[in-house]
Amino acid sequence: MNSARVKEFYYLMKLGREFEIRAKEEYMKGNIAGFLHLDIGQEAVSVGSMKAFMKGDVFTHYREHVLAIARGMDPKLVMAELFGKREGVSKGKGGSMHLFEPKLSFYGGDAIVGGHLPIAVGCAYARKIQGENAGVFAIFGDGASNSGAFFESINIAAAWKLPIIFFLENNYYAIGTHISWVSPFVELYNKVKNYMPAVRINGMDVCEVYEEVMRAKNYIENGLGPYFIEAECYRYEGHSMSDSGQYRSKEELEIFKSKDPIENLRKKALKDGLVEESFFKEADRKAQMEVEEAVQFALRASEPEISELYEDLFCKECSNVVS
Amino acid sequence: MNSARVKEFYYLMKLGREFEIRAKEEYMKGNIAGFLHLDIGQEAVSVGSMKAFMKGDVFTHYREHVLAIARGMDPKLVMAELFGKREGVSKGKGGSMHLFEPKLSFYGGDAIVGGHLPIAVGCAYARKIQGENAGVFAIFGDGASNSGAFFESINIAAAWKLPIIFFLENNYYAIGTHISWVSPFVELYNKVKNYMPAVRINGMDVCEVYEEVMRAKNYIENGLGPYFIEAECYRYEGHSMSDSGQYRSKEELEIFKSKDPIENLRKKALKDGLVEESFFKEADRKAQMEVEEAVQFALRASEPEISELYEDLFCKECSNVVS
Amino acid sequence: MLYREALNKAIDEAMEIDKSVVILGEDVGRYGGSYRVSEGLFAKYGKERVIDTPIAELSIVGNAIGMAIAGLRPVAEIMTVNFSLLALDQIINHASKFRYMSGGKLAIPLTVRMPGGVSRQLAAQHSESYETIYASIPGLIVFAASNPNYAYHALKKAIFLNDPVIFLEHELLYNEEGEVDFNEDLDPFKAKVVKEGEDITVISYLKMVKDSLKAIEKIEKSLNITCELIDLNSLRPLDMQTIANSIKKTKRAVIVEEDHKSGGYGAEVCARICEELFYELDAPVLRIAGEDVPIPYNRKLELASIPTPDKITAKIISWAKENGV
Amino acid sequence: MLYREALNKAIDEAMEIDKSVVILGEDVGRYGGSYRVSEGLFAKYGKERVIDTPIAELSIVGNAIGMAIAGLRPVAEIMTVNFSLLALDQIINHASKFRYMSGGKLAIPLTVRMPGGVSRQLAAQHSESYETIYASIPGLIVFAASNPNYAYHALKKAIFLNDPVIFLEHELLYNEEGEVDFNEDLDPFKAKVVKEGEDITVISYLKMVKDSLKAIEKIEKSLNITCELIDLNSLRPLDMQTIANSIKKTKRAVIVEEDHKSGGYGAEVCARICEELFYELDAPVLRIAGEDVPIPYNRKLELASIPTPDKITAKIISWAKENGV
Ligand SMILES: Cc1ncc(C[n+]2csc(CCOP(=O)(O)OP(=O)(O)O)c2C)c(N)n1
Ligand SMILES: Cc1ncc(C[n+]2csc(CCOP(=O)(O)OP(=O)(O)O)c2C)c(N)n1
Ligand SMILES: [Mg+2]
Ligand SMILES: [Mg+2]
Repeated sequence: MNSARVKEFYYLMKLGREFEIRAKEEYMKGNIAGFLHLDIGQEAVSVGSMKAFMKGDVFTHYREHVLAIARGMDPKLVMAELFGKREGVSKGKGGSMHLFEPKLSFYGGDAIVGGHLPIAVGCAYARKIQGENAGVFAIFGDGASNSGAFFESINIAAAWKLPIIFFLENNYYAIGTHISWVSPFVELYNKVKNYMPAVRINGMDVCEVYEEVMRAKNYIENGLGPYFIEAECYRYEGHSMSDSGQYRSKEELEIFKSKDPIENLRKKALKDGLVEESFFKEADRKAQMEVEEAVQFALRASEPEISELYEDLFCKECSNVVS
Repeated sequence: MNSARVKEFYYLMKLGREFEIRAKEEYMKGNIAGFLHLDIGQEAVSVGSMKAFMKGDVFTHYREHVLAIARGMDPKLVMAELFGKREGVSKGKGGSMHLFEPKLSFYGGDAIVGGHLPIAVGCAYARKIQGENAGVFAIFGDGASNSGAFFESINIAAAWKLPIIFFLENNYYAIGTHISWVSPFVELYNKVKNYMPAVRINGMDVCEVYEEVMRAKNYIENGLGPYFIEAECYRYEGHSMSDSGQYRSKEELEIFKSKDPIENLRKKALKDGLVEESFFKEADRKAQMEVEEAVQFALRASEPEISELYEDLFCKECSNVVS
Repeated sequence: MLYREALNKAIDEAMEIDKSVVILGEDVGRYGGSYRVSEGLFAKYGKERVIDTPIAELSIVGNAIGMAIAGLRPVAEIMTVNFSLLALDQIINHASKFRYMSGGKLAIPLTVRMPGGVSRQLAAQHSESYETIYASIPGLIVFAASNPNYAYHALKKAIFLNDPVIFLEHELLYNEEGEVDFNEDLDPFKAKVVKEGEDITVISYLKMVKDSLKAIEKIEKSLNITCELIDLNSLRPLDMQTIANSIKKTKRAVIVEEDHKSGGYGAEVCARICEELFYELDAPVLRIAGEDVPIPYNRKLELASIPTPDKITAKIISWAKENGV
Repeated sequence: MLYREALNKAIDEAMEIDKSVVILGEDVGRYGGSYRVSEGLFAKYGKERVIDTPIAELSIVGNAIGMAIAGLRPVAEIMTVNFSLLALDQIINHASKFRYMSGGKLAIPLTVRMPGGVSRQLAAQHSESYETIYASIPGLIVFAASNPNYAYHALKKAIFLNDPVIFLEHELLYNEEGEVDFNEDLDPFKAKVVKEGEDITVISYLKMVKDSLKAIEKIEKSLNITCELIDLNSLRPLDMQTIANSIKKTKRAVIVEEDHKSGGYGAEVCARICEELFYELDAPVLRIAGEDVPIPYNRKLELASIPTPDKITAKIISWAKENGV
C-alpha cells in the first residue's frame, strides 16, 4: 500500500464514519425516519471493496450509505435521500435503504434480504454475453446466506461461470439472530467452496479487503467464473435505529472495537511512516466538514410536491395509458 | 441379502413396473388423464428405500406410484386415484401426482418441484422434539436440487441436526434439461457434503439402495443429524405422458437399460442360487394379476358426486362458517 | 392492554394449554420478536417450542406445514407482510390445498401471523397490504385484527382451528391500547358493528377502522347524519350478513382500506354488495383506498399515498353530497 | 396460425429486430418450451440468447431483472402460473417497484410469460389463475391473450415496453387456430368488442371469451336479445372506456372469468362498474366465475369447478329473467 492509497482509504472510511454518526443524530432529531442501518465498524469492507472494484456493476443490500459514498456518490445526495428530499439520489422516494445510481453502476439498497442476489447474477449473465468483462460485485450479510435466493445464485453463477464476486459481510448477526443458531457452521465460505474459489478474510482490515477484491476482480475478469469472499466484520451499532443491540455482550463488542478499521489503519500508517500525523488531523476535519455540508444541503433541499406521487412509476409510453 | 428379502424386492419392483406399464395403457385409453409420471427404470430406488425406511414419515414428489405401493399402499387404491375415482386414496381429488395416506405416514405427491422439502424438514423438527427417532425420508430429483427450497432445507436440517434422510434421484434430467447445463457438477452430493454425510450410490441396484438407506436410517435415528444420498438412476420413459423423451440418445437409454434393476436382480439371484427360477415366473404372473385386479377395481369404482366439490376443503368447524 | 400484549397473551395461553403449540420465525425467540409480540415466551417455553429461524421465509412456512402434519400447532411469524411473498408458494400451493387434494386426509392447523400496512417511512419494500392476495385463496381463512380484543380472541381461536389461518396485523397498531374482555366468547368469523348509525354504512378493517371512526365524527357533525361503522375482522370468509343488515338500513356503503385501490380487497366487498344488495342501494358504493403506487419514503408523499382521517372525511362528504345524502 | 405459433412469431421477430431480446426459462431452449412456444429459437439464436434455466423460479425472474438492468430485454417463461408464486418476491418487491423507488432512475423492460388456467385434470397445483394477484400490483402491466392475433401483437409490444409486463396465456388455447393480421397496429392496452349487441354486456378474458361466445349464441336465441362481448385484453390497466361505452348502451353487465369467484379479478371489474356506472345499471352486475375450491383432479369435479358454456348460458338466462331483461 502506498501512501496515496492509504490516505484515500482513510479519508473515505472516516467520511463514512462521520456520515453515519451524523445520520444517527439527524435521525434522533427527526430529520431522517424509517429504517436506518448504520455501517459503523464495517467501513473497511465498504471502502476496500469499492476502491478495488471500480468498473463493473455493484448490487447491495440496505446497509449501503458508505458503499455508495465510496463508490463515488455525492454525500450530499445521499444525505438528501435520507432526508426524503427531492434532490436525493432517489428523489426522496427510496430513502436510506434504496440508493440507486445507474451512472455509477450502483444498484444499491435492496431491502429484501438476499433479494438482490439473483438480480446481480442476471446482470453478470448480461455482462458476459455483452462481452464486458468487468462483471458484477454483490454484497450481502450472513443472514442472507441462509436464503434460497443466495443458494440459487451460487449454483447458477457457478454452473454458467459468470463474472461475479459474491462478498459476504459476516458480522455474525442478522438483527438479533446469531449465525451459529441458523447455520451448521460459522465460517460461511464453507457453504460454497465446492462451487467456486472461496476465501475468508479479515473484514476489519481495509488493505486486506482491497487486496482480496483485487484478486477476485482479476479472477472474474479472466472469465474463470464466480469468486466468493467472506469477510469477518462487526457492526458497532444495533441492526437499525430501532434495535439497541442488547443481545450482544460488551466484551464481544470491545474485541471488535479494538480492531477498529479506521483507528488501526491510522496507527499502522503512522508506525510504518507512510503518512504523517498532520494528514489525519486534516482529513478528520475535512470529513466532518463534508458531512456538515451534506446535512446543510439536505436541510435546504426541497420537499417533493404531491403531484410527484404518480411520477416515476412507468416509462412515458405506459404512463400515457395508465393515467 | 437373504432369499426372502430378494423375493420381496423382486416382487415389489415387478409389481411397480407392471403397474406403470398398465397405467400407461390406461392413459392411452383415456381412463387416466393429466400429468402421469412413470417410474419405469427407477424401481430399485423406490423399493429399496421404502423397504429400508419402514417407520418414519415419507415425503415425495409427483413420480410416486411405486414408492406408495412399496410403502404398503394398496395398488387398487392407487389405480383408483389415477382413474379419479372416489375410492382412490385421495378420493379422486388428487390424481397421480397426489397420493396421501397419513396412516402409512406417506405424504406423497407434491407436484411443486422442491416444495415438499421444507415440509419434510419441518416434520423432522417435530419428530425430534416429540422424541420420535424414526425421523423423515424425503425423496426428490436432480432438478429439485437447484431450487432455493432444497438449499434452505439442507441448511436448516444441518444447523438443527434434524433426523432426515435427503434422497436425491439423479436421473440426469429435469424434463428435457440435462443436469450438466444447470449445475456446476453432475455428482450432486458435492452440493451438500460440507453440511452432512453425503454419498453417491448406484440407484439401479436395489440392494445397494436398501443398504445405504439402512445406514442413513441408523445415522439419523442416533440423533446425529441429517444424511444425504444421491442415487444415480434413469427413467426409461419420457418425463410424463406428454413428453417423448427425444432429447436423449438411444445409446444413453440402452446403457441404463442394460443395468435394469429388475432383470439384474433376477439374474444375480439365480446366479447366486438364492432364488429358484420358478419363483420369478410365479411372481411375474402374480404381479400382473394384482395390477389387473387394481384396474378392474378402478374401473368399477365410483365417480364422485358434484355435491362432493365443496367437501374436504375445511375442518368441520370452519366448514360450518364458510358455507 | 396493548395490541401486542394481547397477541402475546393469546400465544402464551395457547402454549400453556397445549404443548403442541410452537412458534417460529425470524427473531421470535431470544430477541422477543421485532414488534415484541413474542416477548418472554422463549424464557418460558424454551428453544424447542420458540424457534429462531434463519431468514428463509419459504422454509418458515414450509417447516410449519411439516410440523402441522406431524401433529403440532405451529404459529409462524413473517416479520413483514412483504416477505410473505417468498413464502407464498408454501402458503398457497401447499397449506391451502393439502386438505383438499388429499381428499380430506391431511389437516394443516397452521397460523401465519404477518405485520403489514403502511407504518412510517419504511418505503416500498416494507409497506404493503396483501389482503387481496390472501383473501382470494380457497382453503385459507384470513383474519385481520384492528384492536386488542379481537387480536387476543381471534389469534387464540385461530391457533386451535384445524385449518390454515393467515392472521394480519398492522404495524401501527402494536402500541395501541384497548380493553380485552377475557370472558367474551368472541366469534372470530363475525364482523363487528363498531358504531351504529342510520345513513351510511362504513366498512373497514385493520388500522383504517380507527381512521374511519375519526372521520365519522366529523362527517356526522358536518352533514348532520349518522354513520354505522363495521369492522370486518374476518376477510375470508366475509361476513355478508352483518354487511347486509346494515345496508338494508342505511342504503349506502363506503369501504375504507389502506391497500392500493385497483384490485384491492375492497373490490371484493364492493362486488358482493353490488351483486347481492343492488336493489337496496341508493348510491354507488364508494371505495376509499390507497393510491396505485408503491409506497414512497418521503413522509408527505407517503401520507398522500394512503387514506387519512381527513381524506376519508372529505371523500365521504363530497360523495354524500353528489349522491344526495 | 396457432396461438402458440403466434407467440413464437412475436418472440422470434422481436429477437430478430433487437439483439438485446433474450428468453429464459425451464426447457425453453433445446426442448423448445413445454408448450412449444419457443420452438426453433434455440437453433436460430443460440444458447446465449435462449437460456435453459434450472428449476428456480425466483432466479428466473430475478436473473431477468438483472439482465433488464444491464440493458437486455428479457422474456422469462414460468412453466405454469402456479410456480410464479416462487418468483413473486422478485416480481412484486423488485420488478414492480424498482423504477419508482429509484426515483425513476431504473427501467425494467421485462416480460414474464405464464401459461395458466384450468387445463385438463392437472389438479390443484397446476390449475390456477392468479390474475387477481398480478392485476393488484402498482407498477405492473398485465396482458391476457385470448387469441392468436392479440397474442402476437401484444407480446411483441410487451417486449419493447420499458416496464415489466406480466403476460398471461391459457394452456387450453395453445392449439387454437386464429387469424393474425400482421398489418394491424394493435393497441395492447385496449379492450376489444368481440361482438356487438344491445341488451347485455358480457365482459371476459382469456379462455372464457371463447366460452362466453358460445353461451351468447344460445342466450340470444333463447331470450331473443343481443349481447355485446368485450375481451378485456389488458387487465392492468383496465380499459374502462370500452366497458363504459358498452354499458351505457346495454345497461347490464356480466363478467365471466375462470378464476375463483371470491377475490377473483372480476371483483375489480365489477367494483369499477358499480362505482362509475351505477346510475346506468338496470340490474346488478353478474359475476360468473370458478368455484371457491382448489381444482380437483376428477374430470367431473373439475368441470364443476369452472364455468362452461352451458353453465354460463344457464346463469345468464336465469339472471336475465330475474332482473327483467
Ligand atoms: C426476506 C426478508 N426477510 C426478513 C427481512 C427483515 N430483515 C431485515 S435485515 C435482516 C437481517 C439481515 O442480516 P444480515 O444478512 O446478516 O445483514 P446485516 O444486517 O447484518 O448487514 C432481517 C431479518 C427482510 N428485510 N427481508
Ligand atoms: C416449482 C416447479 N417448477 C417447475 C415445475 C415443472 N416440472 C415438473 S417436474 C419438472 C422436472 C423435475 O425434474 P427432477 O427434479 O429431476 O425430477 P424427475 O422428474 O427427473 O424425477 C419440472 C420442471 C414444477 N412442477 N414445479
Ligand atoms: Mg449480519
Ligand atoms: Mg430428474
